[in-house]
Amino acid sequence: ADYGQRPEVGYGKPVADADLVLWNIDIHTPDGANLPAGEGTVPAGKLVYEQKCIACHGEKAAGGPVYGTLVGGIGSMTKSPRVLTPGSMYPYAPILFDYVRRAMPMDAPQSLTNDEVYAVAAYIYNLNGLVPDDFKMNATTMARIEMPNRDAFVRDNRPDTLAERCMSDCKPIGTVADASKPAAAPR
Amino acid sequence: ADYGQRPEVGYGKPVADADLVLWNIDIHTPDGANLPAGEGTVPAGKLVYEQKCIACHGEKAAGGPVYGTLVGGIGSMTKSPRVLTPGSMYPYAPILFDYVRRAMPMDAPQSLTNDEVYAVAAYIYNLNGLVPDDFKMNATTMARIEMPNRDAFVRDNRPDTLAERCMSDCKPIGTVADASKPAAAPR
Amino acid sequence: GAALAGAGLMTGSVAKAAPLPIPESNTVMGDPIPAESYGLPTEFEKHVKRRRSDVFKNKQNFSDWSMTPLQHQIGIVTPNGLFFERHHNGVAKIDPDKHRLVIHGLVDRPLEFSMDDIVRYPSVSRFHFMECSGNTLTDWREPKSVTVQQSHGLLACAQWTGVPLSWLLAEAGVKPEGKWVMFEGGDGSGHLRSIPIEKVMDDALLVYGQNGERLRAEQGYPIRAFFPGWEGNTCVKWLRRIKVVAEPDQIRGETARYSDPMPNGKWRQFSMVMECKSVITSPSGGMSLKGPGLYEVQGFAWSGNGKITNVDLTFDGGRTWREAAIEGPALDKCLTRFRYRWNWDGGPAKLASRAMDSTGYVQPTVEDIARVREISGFVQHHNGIFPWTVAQSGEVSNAIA
Amino acid sequence: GAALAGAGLMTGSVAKAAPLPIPESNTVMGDPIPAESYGLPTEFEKHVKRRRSDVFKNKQNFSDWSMTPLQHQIGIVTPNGLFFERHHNGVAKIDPDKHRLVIHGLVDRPLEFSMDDIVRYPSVSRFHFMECSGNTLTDWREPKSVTVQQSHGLLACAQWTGVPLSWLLAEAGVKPEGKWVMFEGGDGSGHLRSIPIEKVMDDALLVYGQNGERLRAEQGYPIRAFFPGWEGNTCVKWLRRIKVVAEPDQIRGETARYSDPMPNGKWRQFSMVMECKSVITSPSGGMSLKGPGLYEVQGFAWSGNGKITNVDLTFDGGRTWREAAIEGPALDKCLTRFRYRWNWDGGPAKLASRAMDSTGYVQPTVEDIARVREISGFVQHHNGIFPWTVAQSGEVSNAIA
Ligand code: HEC
Ligand code: HEC
Ligand SMILES: [Ca+2]
Ligand SMILES: [Ca+2]
Ligand SMILES: [Ca+2]
Ligand SMILES: [Ca+2]
Ligand SMILES: [Ca+2]
Ligand SMILES: [Ca+2]
Ligand SMILES: [Co+2]
Ligand SMILES: [Co+2]
Repeated sequence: ADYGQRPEVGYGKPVADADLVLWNIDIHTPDGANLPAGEGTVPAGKLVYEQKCIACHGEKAAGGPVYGTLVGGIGSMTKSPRVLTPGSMYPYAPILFDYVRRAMPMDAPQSLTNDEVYAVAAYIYNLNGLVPDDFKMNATTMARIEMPNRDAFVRDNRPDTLAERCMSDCKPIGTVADASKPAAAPR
Repeated sequence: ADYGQRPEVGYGKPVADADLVLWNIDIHTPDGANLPAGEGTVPAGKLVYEQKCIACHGEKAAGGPVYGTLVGGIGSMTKSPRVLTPGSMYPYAPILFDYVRRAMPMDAPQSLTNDEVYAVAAYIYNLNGLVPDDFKMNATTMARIEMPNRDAFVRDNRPDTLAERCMSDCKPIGTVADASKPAAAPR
Repeated sequence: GAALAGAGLMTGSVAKAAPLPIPESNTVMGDPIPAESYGLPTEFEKHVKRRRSDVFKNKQNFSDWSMTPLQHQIGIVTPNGLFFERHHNGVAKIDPDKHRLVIHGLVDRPLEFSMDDIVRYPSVSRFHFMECSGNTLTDWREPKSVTVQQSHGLLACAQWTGVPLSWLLAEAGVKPEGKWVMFEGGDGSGHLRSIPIEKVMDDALLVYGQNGERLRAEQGYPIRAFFPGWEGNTCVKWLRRIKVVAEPDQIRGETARYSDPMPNGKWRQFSMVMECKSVITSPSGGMSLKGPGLYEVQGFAWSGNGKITNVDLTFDGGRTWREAAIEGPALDKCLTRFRYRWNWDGGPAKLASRAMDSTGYVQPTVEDIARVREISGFVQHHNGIFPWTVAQSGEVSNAIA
Repeated sequence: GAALAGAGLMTGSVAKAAPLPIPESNTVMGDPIPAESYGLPTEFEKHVKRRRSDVFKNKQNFSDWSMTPLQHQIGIVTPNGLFFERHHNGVAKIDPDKHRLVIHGLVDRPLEFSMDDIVRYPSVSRFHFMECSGNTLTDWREPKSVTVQQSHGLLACAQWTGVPLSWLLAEAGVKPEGKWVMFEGGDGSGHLRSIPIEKVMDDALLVYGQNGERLRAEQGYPIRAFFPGWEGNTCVKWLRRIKVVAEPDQIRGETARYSDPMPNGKWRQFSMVMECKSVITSPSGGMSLKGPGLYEVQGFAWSGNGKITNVDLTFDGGRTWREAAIEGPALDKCLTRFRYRWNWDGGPAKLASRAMDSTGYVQPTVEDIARVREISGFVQHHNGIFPWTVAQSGEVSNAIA
């Protein structure tokens, strides 16, 4: 009778927002909400990068032993292959802050100071031609960077295929290439 | 449609009875059918026993480091505890041949010759008082030994309990001891 | 939301002395993925093991058993690594490419099969429990086990995959005189059981798969018999020989073993079906309740005769019973989980479950069983209602008596 | 019995040169039962392993994946040791006693839970598949994989046990503005996904149990989110933080990753549901048929939108289709096994399966998908019909093209 119903008990203990300051690190990237205080420059970011990132991502973030380039690809979204980098792909600049802070350097995630994250983000976006050499990256400036891929995202609208259950006299299984040929006349 | 139905194919390969002489070793114990040729005496069995069995089953099969007695218990079936040995428990004497041949000595099953199995069986049944000292155990004589527990077996006739699904005002969960008290008056 | 009981919600959200620290796991690399692997439980779950019989101690560990940690089992599927064992001479090791299965006896065409032959047949998969006929043997007259692993751990459940035995017997052609079928194993005990042909032709399987993979060696690799709902020892492992016979051979395992003591010195034999049974696994022996409040009582019910239709629970030693929820899928001859929300008032309680199956059979008490059988020192087919007591301290203990 | 095809039965029973020898396993002791154990597969099944992505090779093995050997899976349950992996910074190691889960954000009462708190709730167990959104990514325009493990092995199925997430969110009290819920992991990538509140309140679980035991570390021990039918990466592992929000944060994993290339440079995001899909696992790539005759074609069908109602098979590359048998239980959002008895005439054949689910959705071809999406080098949600060719030699090969 009560199977699957919520029980009339709760075992959660109250927790205060103040308890979660070290936890609550996700950035609302469209507007930069929750970006912390701090600031970083391109040259400072170059230093951070060369100390903590270059081993994996290579000289000037152009690709290293364990990961491809972090630079370029802007304008490639209508080409094949699309080249995916923070510059070309991220719709909102603060995504880079959020990701680097939580996940990079891969061998020591969450080890960078906020200033270091701002700085290395300035360096990477500068290499991508999105911010000038003298840019000062902080909570305000980061949220304002105009990202080329900003309007490229659409929400899921599947089902988008409308296959039918044909049992006999059907069109043989097609290929990706067949899809670009004109559709067969209705049968 | 055909799920779970027998397919119209078979992958078994024919095999001849002659191929199975080493495999077809089970004895039909009520009449000794399939007992092999061979023979053994009590003294020969004592030798086998002392070489290959005594380490586990002890002096005179009275119990050893890894198994209890193989001797005694006749007449104990209406007592508690019942003492279970080949002598007291087996309804048909050839059970001992079947079991020793297939499973004993535990560290080298199927290593005894048929003569050795007959002999050690003669020794064990002699210790149990079921065959005389000069008994010659073979296919014919073994099947004829009168076993005290022969008529003790009844076929499964469950369900034998008739519990009811009482939900309230029920008799509390009883014990084994309660079962020997007179049954409660019907409720 | 609705008003809630629960200590936490009574107080406001006062900040702690220091904020919650970032867990170390967020700040380091985890273990890399190896090129290939067969994963194992984490070190923090090391205590979840199948354990050798440690209440009834055998003097050697070849004809012996190990038991499933039911108190830790979640859901109805027993992980293969925790599936209980019962061997008569240890775990046989068989190369599947060399293994041969033979069907002979009262058949028109004696046949020999390789494993390749067997897996080439279409197959079926079915969820079924397996229980040893001696399960709960240590706890009949008085409590011997502490945990439900010790008392009921010769029980497990899996999805079994294989070929209906009826197909292979039909292929060999059973003669009209063939009324029983003998199954013999390739282990050092040559374990052997005879099964009535009706069961063999009904729902018996030749299984090579268990829970998504080939059988483990402990469960009879490469192949075993499986008789849904019947005692585990009938499901002969490392199966190598099937012989159709007119009547059973009455060998040791069919007379002196796997038979049940009955009144007047008698023995019930060929008692194969595992009748309807259930047990509470939480709370169960050795656990300790942490104060009054809500507890979800959980356990398993199963029947070798069909599906579980109802499970009732008592908290007062059997005077009153309340119906538990049965969690689906409730499958035929399969472990079925029951759940019941119990508000423990903090006083002493005596809990037990009682299952009913689709034949209408109701799980008996040990008293009911003792009235009709004479179980003395050789407990088989103990499907009695199994009580646990909860003391005021919260300690849960075996209350069989 | 009926007349039978099959080579064996054509000849009489002529005795062999020498009788069948007694197998060695019958003549020696097997391995004894250890005091405690967690069993493993036999050495003869060593080849059945989950394997790291070896068609698409990642340059490091921390953000990488391993794949389930579907061609060896028997039944619908994937053994935990073979359950595929996808980690973003290796396998996190978390002491359950130290682990804390927090719910905060747009809630009336931010809450903190220990594992003891979580397991104290009543729980539910459900069978569901899990599939990675990138499953089949290597095989879109042309065959890259040899085996179905390589092409479809980011797929597995388990019985999951845990607590409905809706209970805990109701306990925290979701504010009216709370429309999405963010889930964050305790691994070195801080993996994070936002989920619409409707899904969370519908059938989402907080799971700590998988296939009868606690989660493995690789699957998020001690606790993970589970969204039935949704892509694996949404089911955040090593879960430590749940934050109710008004709209998603749009972090990297919600924009630059787990989004799907669409025409005109667009990207489809928050494409969570794994639509209806199926694949033949036997015969499948790398196998070899041993001459004409009967083969049971087997495979899996599954849908993130409901139950599988039909599976059709083609043997002529899609011109004609025949309905396969669906083996029960066919559960909601669960791997479902189909079977079909195929008589191979020995000629070349092109096999594929096509599933339909309870919403009426029919699995598309890659051509159908390519008409509406622009998948280029970044394949997500490839649920296309997947053909295998059988050559006259019996060799089975990947026939995607
Ligand atoms: C030990 C290797 C390693 C180090 C050191 C490292 N990275 Fe990475 N980085 C990776 C890998 C591998 C990925 C891809 C992870 C994934 O996609 O799951 C990655 C991904 C990234 C991305 C995402 C790229 C994209 O296209 O979205 C950014 C940005 C990044 N790293 C920045 C940095 C910065 C900045 C540093 C130093 C502060 C750094 N990395 C240090 C290995 C490393
Ligand atoms: C390495 C130890 C070992 C050796 C050697 C050994 N046995 Fe046993 N024997 C056992 C064990 C253990 C059992 C109980 C097996 C079981 O019940 O599964 C047993 C059981 C038996 C039984 C069955 C008793 C009954 O009550 O049904 C007989 C008979 C027997 N052994 C005879 C022999 C003979 C004869 C030999 C020598 C030829 C022998 N054993 C050598 C260990 C041994
Ligand atoms: Ca906003
Ligand atoms: Ca007879
Ligand atoms: Ca082989
Ligand atoms: Ca029995
Ligand atoms: Ca602990
Ligand atoms: Ca997606
Ligand atoms: Co048993
Ligand atoms: Co994925």
